[in-house]
Parts: sequence; structure tokens; C-alpha cells
Amino acid sequence: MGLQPYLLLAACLFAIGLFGVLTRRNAIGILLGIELMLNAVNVNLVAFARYAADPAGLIFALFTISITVAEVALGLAIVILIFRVRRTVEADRLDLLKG
Amino acid sequence: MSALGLELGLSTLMLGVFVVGVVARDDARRIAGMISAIGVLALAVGSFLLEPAPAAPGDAFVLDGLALFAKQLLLVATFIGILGSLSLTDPAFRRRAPEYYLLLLASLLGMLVLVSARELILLFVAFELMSIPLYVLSGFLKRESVAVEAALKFFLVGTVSSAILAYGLSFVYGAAGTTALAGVARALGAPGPLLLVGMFLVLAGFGFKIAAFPFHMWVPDTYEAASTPFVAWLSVAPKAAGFVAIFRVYLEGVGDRVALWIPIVAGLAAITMTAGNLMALPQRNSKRLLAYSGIAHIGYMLVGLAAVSASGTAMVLFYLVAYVFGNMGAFLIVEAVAQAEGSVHLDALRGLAERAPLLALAMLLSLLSLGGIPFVAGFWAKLYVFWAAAQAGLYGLVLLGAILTVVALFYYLMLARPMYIDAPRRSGPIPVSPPLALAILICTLGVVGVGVYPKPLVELTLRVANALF
Amino acid sequence: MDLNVWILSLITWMPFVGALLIMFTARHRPRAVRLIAAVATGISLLLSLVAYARFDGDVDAARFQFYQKVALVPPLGISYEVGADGIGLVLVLLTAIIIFAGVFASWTVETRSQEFYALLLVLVTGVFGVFVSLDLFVFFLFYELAVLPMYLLIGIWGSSAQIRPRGLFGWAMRETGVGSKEYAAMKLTLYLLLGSAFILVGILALYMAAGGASFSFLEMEGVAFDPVLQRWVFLLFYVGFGILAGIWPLHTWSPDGHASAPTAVSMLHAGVLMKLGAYGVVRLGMGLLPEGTHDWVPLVGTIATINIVYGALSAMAQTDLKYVIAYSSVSHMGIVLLGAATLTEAGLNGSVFQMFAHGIMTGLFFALVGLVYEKAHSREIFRMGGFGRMMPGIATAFTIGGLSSLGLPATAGFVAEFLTFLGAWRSAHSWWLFPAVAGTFLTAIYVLRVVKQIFWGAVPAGGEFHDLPDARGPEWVALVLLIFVIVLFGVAPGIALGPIDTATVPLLARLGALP
Amino acid sequence: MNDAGTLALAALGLPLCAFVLLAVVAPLRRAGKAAGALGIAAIGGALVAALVLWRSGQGVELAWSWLPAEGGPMATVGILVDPVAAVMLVLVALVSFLVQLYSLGYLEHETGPALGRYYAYHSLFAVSMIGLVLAGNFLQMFIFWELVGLCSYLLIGFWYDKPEAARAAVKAFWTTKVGDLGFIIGIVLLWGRAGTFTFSELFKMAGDGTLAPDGLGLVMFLIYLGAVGKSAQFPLHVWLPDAMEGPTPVSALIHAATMVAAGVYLVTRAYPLFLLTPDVLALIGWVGAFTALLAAVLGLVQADIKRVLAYSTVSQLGYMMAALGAGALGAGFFHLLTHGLFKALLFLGAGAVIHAVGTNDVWRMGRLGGAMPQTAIVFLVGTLALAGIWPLAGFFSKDAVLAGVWEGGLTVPFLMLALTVFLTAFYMFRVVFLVFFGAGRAEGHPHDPPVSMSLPLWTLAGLTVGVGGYFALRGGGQEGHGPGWIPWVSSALAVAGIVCAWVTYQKQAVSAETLARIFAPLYTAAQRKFWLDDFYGAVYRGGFLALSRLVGWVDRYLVDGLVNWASAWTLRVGDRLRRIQTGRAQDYLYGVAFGLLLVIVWSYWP
Repeated sequence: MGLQPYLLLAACLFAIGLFGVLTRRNAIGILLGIELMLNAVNVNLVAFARYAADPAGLIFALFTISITVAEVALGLAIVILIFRVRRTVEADRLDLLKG
Repeated sequence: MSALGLELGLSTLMLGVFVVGVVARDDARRIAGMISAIGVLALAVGSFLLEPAPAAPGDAFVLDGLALFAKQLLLVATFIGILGSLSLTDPAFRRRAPEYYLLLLASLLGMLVLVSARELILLFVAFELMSIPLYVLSGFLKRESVAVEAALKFFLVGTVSSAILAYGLSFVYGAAGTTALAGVARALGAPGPLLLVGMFLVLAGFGFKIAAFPFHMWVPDTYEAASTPFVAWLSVAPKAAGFVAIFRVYLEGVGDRVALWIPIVAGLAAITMTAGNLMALPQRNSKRLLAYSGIAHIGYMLVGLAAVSASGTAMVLFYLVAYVFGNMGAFLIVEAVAQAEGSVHLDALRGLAERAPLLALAMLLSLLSLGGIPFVAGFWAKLYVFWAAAQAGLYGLVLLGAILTVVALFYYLMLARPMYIDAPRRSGPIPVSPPLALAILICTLGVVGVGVYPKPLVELTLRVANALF
Repeated sequence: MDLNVWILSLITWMPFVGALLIMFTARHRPRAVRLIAAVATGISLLLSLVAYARFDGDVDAARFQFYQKVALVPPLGISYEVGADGIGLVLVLLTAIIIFAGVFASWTVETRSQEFYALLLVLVTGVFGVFVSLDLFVFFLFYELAVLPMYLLIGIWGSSAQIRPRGLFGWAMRETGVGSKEYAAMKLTLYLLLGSAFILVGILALYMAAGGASFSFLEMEGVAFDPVLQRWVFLLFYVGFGILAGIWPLHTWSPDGHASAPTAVSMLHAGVLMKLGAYGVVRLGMGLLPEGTHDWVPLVGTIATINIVYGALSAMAQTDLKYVIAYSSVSHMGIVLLGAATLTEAGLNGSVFQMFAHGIMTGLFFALVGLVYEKAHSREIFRMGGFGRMMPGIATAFTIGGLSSLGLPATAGFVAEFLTFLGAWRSAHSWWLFPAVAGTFLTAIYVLRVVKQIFWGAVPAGGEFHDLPDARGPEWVALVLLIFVIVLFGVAPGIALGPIDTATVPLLARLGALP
Repeated sequence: MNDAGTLALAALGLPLCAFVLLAVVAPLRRAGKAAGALGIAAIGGALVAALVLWRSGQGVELAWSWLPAEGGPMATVGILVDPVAAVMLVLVALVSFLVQLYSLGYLEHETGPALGRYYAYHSLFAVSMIGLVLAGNFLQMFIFWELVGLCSYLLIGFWYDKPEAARAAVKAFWTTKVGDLGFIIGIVLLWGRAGTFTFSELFKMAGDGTLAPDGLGLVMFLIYLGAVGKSAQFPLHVWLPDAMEGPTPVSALIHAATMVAAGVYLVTRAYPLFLLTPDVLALIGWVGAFTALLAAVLGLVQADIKRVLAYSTVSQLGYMMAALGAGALGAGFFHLLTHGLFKALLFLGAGAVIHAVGTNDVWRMGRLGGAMPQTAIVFLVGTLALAGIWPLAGFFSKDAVLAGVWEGGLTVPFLMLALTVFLTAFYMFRVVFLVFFGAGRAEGHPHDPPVSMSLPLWTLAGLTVGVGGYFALRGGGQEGHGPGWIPWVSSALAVAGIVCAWVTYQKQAVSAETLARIFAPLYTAAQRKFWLDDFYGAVYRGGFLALSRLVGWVDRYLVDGLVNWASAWTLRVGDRLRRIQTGRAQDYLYGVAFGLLLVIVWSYWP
């Protein structure tokens, strides 16, 4: 089985994630979308690493995962703050700042 | 002293601040600010003592001329930013001072590493290390709904962009078969489709960090909501780091194949200049106006980048310096006025010339610099960037830039008008806390100094840039 | 120190010193402020007279005299290099006279007089600097220094006019606030800065083409630039300086700007700064780019004729006194550029002489308009009348200015216009003569119409203009000085033409335009 | 510099000093009478100098550089004294002196400052006119030419708060300016081909044929246009009648004796050049004759005594021009001199009448002969001279002109002029009868003027008679070499005119109304001044003002409008563009996605 299928899978994941990010009104939903996009990155990295037989890719993947975790954690924290002060997590209700 | 000296020093400084945060009781925590200010100042001075070390091809972390130049610039900018932050009055900044400065320094650490990184993984990690604290800082006043909203927007756009960046990096890695930028540059000799996709995705990712149109949309909101001294710093430091990273990835060692990026970067430059300047016109909120004008300036720097030549790169670096002083100065003066008037609306500046002539003069100088008028730094910056672009044959961009400069002058004069022409709402002088005053003074001196005698800086930047090609 | 070496620098920087003194010593003491301003400009005037007397008019004498050079940035070839030939000398004298008169004409400025005079004097330093500097880079810096303070001077101390937004672009006029002083200030500043951008590009192009070693005018004179480059750079200079000289159709900043500006600023701007544009075209454009000049003079001259007629007709159409004078400046600058475009000795002499004559004349005009406005609080020509009874002095002065502007002999205006006519007829495009002459007739129509309307006839009923005072003490200084100069140079033009000729003849020789 | 030069410079310099003193020393000017004394003294001195110069009969030419240029001055100023200039100088100085003297009495009721202003203007006029007479080159002549125009403008507008006066002054300036445009263009063109302004050099070139005659016609015609404006030739004569709004002495000096004759003097001066262009000369002749006739017709219907005199001035100027055009240089100039004397006399007489009666309307005067006999006598003398009755000065000069025109072969113009002789006599005696004898009754108590006014009157009257007698004794003027029948014809016509006037206005056997009815169309046309003024008014309003409004509109609303449009449009676009900044996080993410798309598309563009 060649490299392309993995890349395609990753591309699909990325696309789905992006779609989710753009369509979900709920901040949590958007976070999930981002999660998907970052996982597509991991799939890519692992696939490349496997086919190039080069460990760097795997290390890269590990870093990506950890960073993803950090970002999502921060994201959830911000969402909680938002909910505390605004009583909503609907992304498109948050438009005090514009213009 | 090893190549990592500055980073190590900064880490120890962070440790100190952290300790303060643990041991000091609530009001005593303010000294965290002092400590970090002094520490950063020390580091800045140290950075000027360092000598650049020519990079070996395989290095993942280098301290070549470009890196050192960037670090010096970042440290100076951060020092100014911290000085400005010391004047913040909101109790949160007193009680949670260590937190604030710790995050600031962490982000700075990310930048310092980023400008030295010549390895994809390190680049990505440093990038995130720089970004994540910024999200927190922009929402630092967690009781204020606007601040948190701004933080969320900043965060969402930022993470999506970094996802795109990472995705792109994964392709680059896959196509180049290595994570060393030297290898990437080599691979660019015969770029395959994967590599190109990767590179363009990466460019999109960086586009967010330097806030090029249309990745800029988080900028105005974040700038408006976050605390002004932080914004002053945010508006320059990450962008400087971002540009340096772009140089590393796209120009360093790529040699004559760089022509590949010209059309797309030129396009980004054009729309960024245009959009930034035009959207700044109707603004009545000083911070938003400066935010959009900042976007426009990114456009001008992209013009220099589009020249993809040594002189172009050098002139972008020069522009960054002028931009750091001019922009930070303007933001900090807005902060000074806001602390007295409690408003960042243009009307808050009314009659400034009568109430605080020196402050008004400093603001005027910053604005003239941003507008590109002789005697001040911005004039040379624009001149050199256009010069480089003209040498690269991008006459269209130069013409567009020149016309948009007139547009820009319009809104800078609209900013100067209330200060000098309109009568003051309230009389009486405007108190400015010493650190803030010092910061403003530094910026003004920088603007004037570079404006009056740009030669050494020009030569330095040229030296730095030539090493890349 | 040798006066011959330092005199130009003294003339140039004396106002600047005055400005510093005003800013730092005379805070909130309007009388002291005016005194310092008067003294500083007076010293400049005296020194420029001395320079005028000392100027060596011999054929074999050095072209640029009172020469001084101080290296500023040796690696880039930037240096503070000043010197004056006949043209520069005459224009320096003009500037000194106008600003000295201007200080007295605006004696009654009360609001923030400290900043006002400081900015005014800084501006004047810029103007002097442009006329004397022989280093193109320093030239440009002085140029910017002469342009920038305008925004504040008009924005703060200016006055607004009522203009009805109408026609195809009425909405645009409403949105930009046409007529308000802020609008005028912004328009003027942006226009002139745009022009300065053109100039800068031109200067840098020449700098690079000359080898990037020096910005010195004298050294660049030695360089024979590539004809194609010359063509484009001349165009850059023409447009860039032309904006300031008010060439059609880029002139529209000047009526609004001059009408909104305070008296002294209008005097200085219409009287001197517009000349600065023409001077740039002559000095840099014609002086450095012979081929370029020959390529473009047909355009320059033709547009100049448009300026003359179009400006005069526009002036005739105005109902606001200040606008009439402003448009007359547009018309007269046409004479200046036409004379230059003829590329004949007579024409070029006439052009420079017109720079001087029109400077004095329009300075006088704006001073008078300022006085009338200050006393009658109206600029609406057709609401005034019969002022001659109440203010005979002002009426006389205004008449003399008007006669000079319609080119009546024995005033400076005639000499300039007549020389220009001669040049136009001798030039390659002799038809230029006819629009130029027609312009003087149109000028006669609108000037005498205004004089008749405002100063003659009966005072309009309604009693809003009763017993208006005539000009007073310090104001007389300005009026008498300017009138004296107008008549003196009209009766004995040789005083100015001697030095001018020593400068124009070599210039024409360079252009290969001498028979 | 020989003594002739000194004398000429003195004649020029004394009034100049007076003017400068009056202009600069405000108290002296405000003193009024003292200012008058100064002016009179200065012009008196000039008169003496002029007389001595004339008697000495020597000529001189001096020149100083005026417009320096590479290799010799481009233009000079100087003085040129020759017989023509000398005698003209005498006339100018004399009339100026008498008129200034007369004005002291005439303007006695003026305030001090006004009187001072009046004499300042007069001195300036004297300077300018003398400078014009002594001018040695075209440029200098033009300079003083314009200056006398200025003085005329200022003096017509002396009572500047009278709207009519203001209008008349401006009209005079503009109308003459039209002619001056031609003059200056002519000078420039002449310089373009000859390279000099100096008369002597030009004449030399004309003499040895170095001045190419082809195209010279246009040049000389343009120069002649100047004369048309100044000397009120058709079609630019319209300003002179209106100029009567000024004080009467001014009309006598400027608009009868001296300035309006400047055109004739110009043609006389430049005659060698005109001789090169015969067709231009013919044109001058025709226009002159036509002007004479036209003005005479207009003079018939005027009720304002000064306007009658004004039209007669136009008419007489026509005579002079006709003579010049016909080649009778001496005759024309001769008529200029005599006309200067008796027309000044007439105006001053009319001034005395107006001064006494307080109106210009001949219909509101009458029977003044008894009340003011001196005035009546001198006025009659002037009238007879103007009508051309032997042995008065007018007779000889007019005959000389007629003879010259006949000799010149301009038959039709000759007929016009002959007819004019009749008309002149008619309308002049109409005035005489109506004012001094007629039936009407003047209100008030008219009386003869004070000595300061009557003295000049008698002097001029004496001169008129004297000059005439001189020629009578010498047996005809030196120009009287026409066919013998001309004097008889002209005299007969003149007498006929007088008789008709007597019949109509004294006996009233034929009422004026019936005459008006007989010549109805001509009468109405004359009343409307042949619609010429209306036409010029229409050109001014419908031409210049309308055009200016158009241009002004274009400038404000199109040229400037485009600028405003561009800036306003920019502002609007900015405002539209900021709308994309909706504030919703998702739209920002869309922005990012859009940017991504943009980058990809751009990179894969061909």
C-alpha cells in the first residue's frame, strides 16, 4: 500500500476539520474541528516518517500532539471564561468588537 | 559564551520572576515587573556585546548575523513594552504581575528561539511557544468581556493558522525528507508538487503571524481589547520574529530559485497595503486606527520581501526597526493619554498640544515616521523598501505604495489634527508615569536618531542580509 | 569669520533662531513674540540687502557666489552646500521682504501667537534654504521643511469659506467638507507631499545615474545624463514642482489653501512658495536636464498659457475676495512658467522677474485682503462698496497692487510681462504671445471690477459697514514697503535684471538656446 | 548732455517732483490749495522750459539703458526732441498749466484731501504726457501711453462715489486697453523683426529698406489700433462721451486737448513706418473720415453740453486721422494743435457755464449771454474756430485737412468731411443759441467766473484768435496748397450750418421736433448711439462674464470635483471594506480559509 492513501486520508481529515471549524457555531465544536486538522498533520508526519524510514517525523508528530494538547487546553480555558462573563459559547454571538 | 547564552539568561530571568510570584504577597508582586525590566535590559545590553557566529550548514540553532540582529531588536522592543506595562494601573496587573511578565518572557523566549531555528521541528515548537502565551496575555483581564472575546478570536484564528502551518510543514518534511532547513533549501532546487503545497501552506501560516491580509482579521479586535502596552509590543515583536522566520524558510540558501515566491508575495503585499490603508481611514478609535495602519506597514514590508533580494531583505529589517520605534511610540502615547482621559477615541487627543506639548510632539514625530516624512525614521524605511522593489523591477508595487502613502498621510494627519488644531476638552497637564515616559522617550529618540543618521543601520542590515544569499 | 561665506547661512538660519527664541523665551508674551519675529526677519532682510549689494555682476565672476560647503554625510555625498546666483539672490530678497512684511501684516494675531510665529519662521527657514542650497538632498529637506508647517498654520489659524456643494460631485464635496479650513489644509498638504514624492524620485534617479557619489548640484551639472532618463526625470520634476507652482489642472489646492490661510501665510505661500515650484523647474529641470527640457517645453508653455487664461477667467468668476486673488496667482504663475518655457533670454529674465514681481504684488494683495477682512469681517465682494471713503490708504494700496497685476507700466508687473511677451514671440511657439496678452486684458477686467465694486461707488445701505478704520501703524510698514518695492522695480528694473541676466545667460547657453 | 536735453528733462522733471512730493508728503497733499499751488508752479516751470526749448528750435536725442541684457541693453529710456515734439510739448504744458490754474477756481468747494489728490493726479498726468511726447522709442511711448490712460481713469473717477463716474472710468480704461493690446502686440512683433524699439534706428531701417515690408502691414495696423483706442476712433470711440463724468477741467485737458490727441501724435511719430504700408494709411484715412461724420451726427442729438463737445472732439480727431491717412502729415498735426487750443477753450467755457448754472443740460439753460458776457464771448470765439470761420485758427487747419484729403485722392472721405463741416457748425451753434441766447431760462443767479477761471479762458481765446490772425496775415496756412475752391466751399458749408441752427433754435421757424421726425430713423439710431454701446455691453456680459462663470463652474465642480470625488470615493471604499470586519470569529476563520485558497490559487496560476 503506497503513500498516497495516507496522504488522502490526512487531506480528508484536514478538510473535514476545516469544514467543522467553519460551520460549527459552538466554540467547543470549533475546537474539535481544530483537533481534527492537527490530527491530519500527525497522519501526514507518521506516513512520511514510515516511508522515508526517518525517525524525525515521529518526533515531529510527538511534538505536534503535545502542542495540540496545550492549545486545546488553553482553548477550553478561554471558552470557560467566555461562558462565565457572557453566558454563551456561541461563537457568532461574540461580536462586541467589530469594524 | 555559547550561542544559547541569551536564551539561558532569559530562562533564568523567567525563573526569578516565577519565584517572585511564589514568595511575594499580592502588592509586593509588582517588583516582578521591575525585575523583568532590568533583566531584559541586561540581556539587551548583552546581546549588543555578542558577536555573530557564521552558521555551519547542519546547525539546527544558529546565532548568525540575522538571528543576532533580530534578537537585539526583540529585546529592545520587549524592554520598551515592559516599561510601558509597568505603568498599568488595573489591580489585576498588580496582583497577577508575575503571571503577566512570565507569559511575556515566555513568548519572548519563543521568539528568540524562532529567529535562530533552522530546523522544522524547532521552528514549529518555537512558533507555538511564541504564540500560546500571547493568547493568554490578550485575555489577561479575564473579567472584561471584550478582552476575553478578543482572546477567543485571537486563539481560534491563531490555532487554525498554526494547524495549517503544521500541515504545510508536514508536507515540506515529507518532500524534503529531512527537517533541516538546509535540506529544504536543497530540495527546493527541483521542487515537487508536495513541496510547493507545503511551502504555500506554511506561507499561509506565517501570514497569520505577520497579520497579512486576509489573515489579519484578528488584529483590530485584539489590539482594541487588550491592554495597550502589551498591544504596542504585540504589534511589533511577533511580526519581527515572523519575518525573520520567513527569511529563514524561503530565502536562506535558496539562492536564485527564490523568484518562485515573487508573484504571490507581491500579491499579498498589494492587497495588504491597500486593505490596511483603506480600512484605517474611517476609524475613530486610536488603537484600531493604529492596528490597521500596522497592517498597511506589513504590506510595505512584504513589498521589500517580494523583491527577494539581499537589499530587499535588508530594507525589510531596516523597516522593522523604524516600525518598532514609530509604532510602539504611538501606542504608548495613546496609552498615556488614555490613562488621563480614560478613552482611546480620537477626541481624547484634543488639544494635546496645549496640555502636553512634549507628548504631542512625540506623537507627531511617531506619526510622521509612520507616514514616511523626512527627518524621521519612517522616511528612510519607505524610501529604501521602494528602492529595493524598484531594483527588482516591481514598479507597479512601488507606484501603488507611493499613492497609498498619501492615503496613509491623510489618516495620520486626521490623528494629528485633534492634537494640534482642535481646542482641548479639559485643561490641565497630562500626568505620565516615569517608566512610560522613559519608554516614550526611547521610542522618540529611536525615531529621530534613525531618521537623522540612518547610515550605520543601513550598512548593518545590508551586511546581515547579504549573508543569507 | 568672512561675511561673504557666512551671509547666506545667516540669512537662512536667522528665522530659525528666532523661532527657537520664541518657543523658549517668549512664552505667553505676545508682544515679545512679535518683536523677536520682526527682529529676526529684519536681520534676514538687511543681510539679504547686503548680499544683493555685494553680488558681483561681472561676466567673468563666479556664477554661484557666497559659496559655503560643509560635508554632512561624506559616504553618501550629502553636504550642506549653499551659494546664490542671480536667480537665487533675487528670490532670497523676495522671501526676506515678504516675510518681513508678513510679520507686520499679521501683527494682530492673538490666538496662540507663539506657535504661529514659530511655525512661520521655521517655514521661512525652509524657503530660504531651498533658494540657496546647492546640494539636492539638503534642497529636498528644506523643501519639506517649507511645506509641512503649512498644515498646522492653515488648520489652526485659517478661516473657512462657504462653498455650495453642487453638480456631479456634490456628494463628494459634502463628504470632504469643501471650503472648511481643515479641508483646505489637508488638501494642500497632501498635494504638496505628493509633489515632493515625485521630486524625491527624480533627485534620487539623477543621484544614481550620476554615479551615486554626490548630491552636489554643481557636480551633477557636469554630468551628461542619458536622454531617456532626462525625459522622464524632467517630467517628474515638472509635475512635482508644478503642483507647487499651481500648474493646471493640478492647481486646485491653491485657491482653497490661499483663501483659508491666515494673512501672513497666504502672503508667504502665494508670494514665495509657488515661486519655489517654478524655481525648482528652472533650477533642477532646466539646469540639469537640457535634452529633457527641449523635449517638454512645448507642453510646459502650452499649459502655462492655459494657466494664464483659465486662471484669469476663474478669478473673474469668484465672489470671494480671497479667491479672486488666489486665482490671479494661478494666472500669473502661468506667466512665470511661460517665460521659462520660451527658452529665450528675454523670456527667462521675464520669468524670474515675474517670480519676484508677482511675489511682492500678491503679498501686498493678501496683506490688504487680510486688512479688509479684519475690519469689514466680510470677503463677499458684492456685499461691499464705497470703502474708498473710509479706508483711502488701503484703497490706494489695493489699486496700485491691482495695476501692477494687470501689467501697468512703471510697476514691476509690466516689466515681467513685457519681457515674457518678447520671449514668447521669439520662442519656437510664437502663438504663446496671444493668450499671454489676452491674460493681461482679462486681468484688467477682473481687477478693476473688484476695485470699483469694493472701494468705489456708494456704501451699501444697511449700515453694517460704517466708519471702518483705515490701516494702522505696523500694518503701514508692510504696505509701504511692498508698494515701494513694486514701483522701484517697475521704474528701474535693471536693479534686478542685472543679476538675473548673469544667471540666465549661462543657463540658456547650457541649453544651447542662445543665438 | 546739451542744454536742450537739460530743458527737456526739466520739463519732465518738475511735474515729477511735484507728483512725488504730493504722493509721499501726506500733509502737503491734504492741504489742498497749497498742493494746487505746488502743482501749478511745477507745470508753470515746465511751460517755461518748453517755450525756451521751442524757441531755441534745437533737437536732441538721449538714451539710457533700461532693460539690461547680454551684449547691450534690450531697451532704453531717453528723450527725443525734434520740432514736432517741441511744439507738442508747448501745447501740453500750456494747456495743462491753464487747466490747473482754472481748476483752483472750479473745484473751490472740494475738501482739502480731494483737491490734493486732484493735483497729484494732474501732476502725474503732466509727467506722463510730457514723457509720451518726448519718448524716443516705442516701448517708452507705450509706458507713458498707459500712464496717461491711468491718469484719465483716475480723473474720470475723481468723484468715485458717483456710480456713473466709476462706471465711466472703468469703461474708459477697458476700451482703451483693447486698443493697447494691439499696440503692445505690434511693438513686440516689430521688435521681433527689427530687434529694436528706437524710432531713429527703425526709421533708418525703413529708409534703407532693411525692414522687410512684407507682413509689416499687420504690425503697423496693430500699432494703429492703439491710436484707435486712445484717439477714440470708430469703433472704440464709445468711452469718450462717458468720460465726461469727470470734472470739466479734466475733460478739457485730457479728453480734448492732449491725451486723446496722443493717437494722432503716435501716428505722426511713426509716420516713416506707416509710409511703408499705404493700405494701412488708407484705412486710417477712411476710418478717420467715417468717425468724423458719425460723431458729428451723434453730436446733433445730445442734450448734455459736455457730451456735445465730446462728440465734436471725436469728430475733430477723425479729421486729424483722415489727414494723416491721406498723407497730409502737417495738416493733421496742425489741426491737432489748433484744435487743442480752441477745444480746451470750449470745455473751459462750458465749465464756467456749468459752474454757474449747476447743470449740464442745454435745455435748462438760456439767455446766459447777458448774465455772463465774458464767457459768452470766449465761447463764441471757440465755436467759430471749431466751425472753421475765417480768420480763426480752426479755419486754416480745417482747410489744410480738407485740402490734404482731397490731394490724397480720398474722394469719399473728403465728401464725408465736407458734410461734417456743415454738421459741426450746426450742432455747435445749436448749443450756442440754446445756452446763451435761446428762449429757455436758467435758474439761479449765473455770473461770470472768478479771475482764476476767466484768465485761462481769455488766454486761450487770445491764442485762438492770434494763431488765426498770424496765418491770416501770412496769407493762408503753410498747408493751404489745395485747389482754390476748397476754402470757399467749407466756409459756405459752415455758414449754412450756422444759419440752419439760427433758424431752428433761435427763430424756431423750424421746430427741432419736425427735423427729428423728418430724419426719424437716423434720429432714433443716433439716440441709441447706433447700438454700439449696447453691443459692447452684450459682449461684456454675454461674452466675458458668462464665459468666466462657465470656467469658474468647471474649475470648482469638474476639475476640483474630480479631486474631491477621488478622495471621497477612497473614504467610502474604506468604510465599505471595514464591513468585512464583522466581529464574528467564524468570519475571521473564513478569512483565513479564503487566504489559504488565495495562496493556493495564486501559486498554481499558469
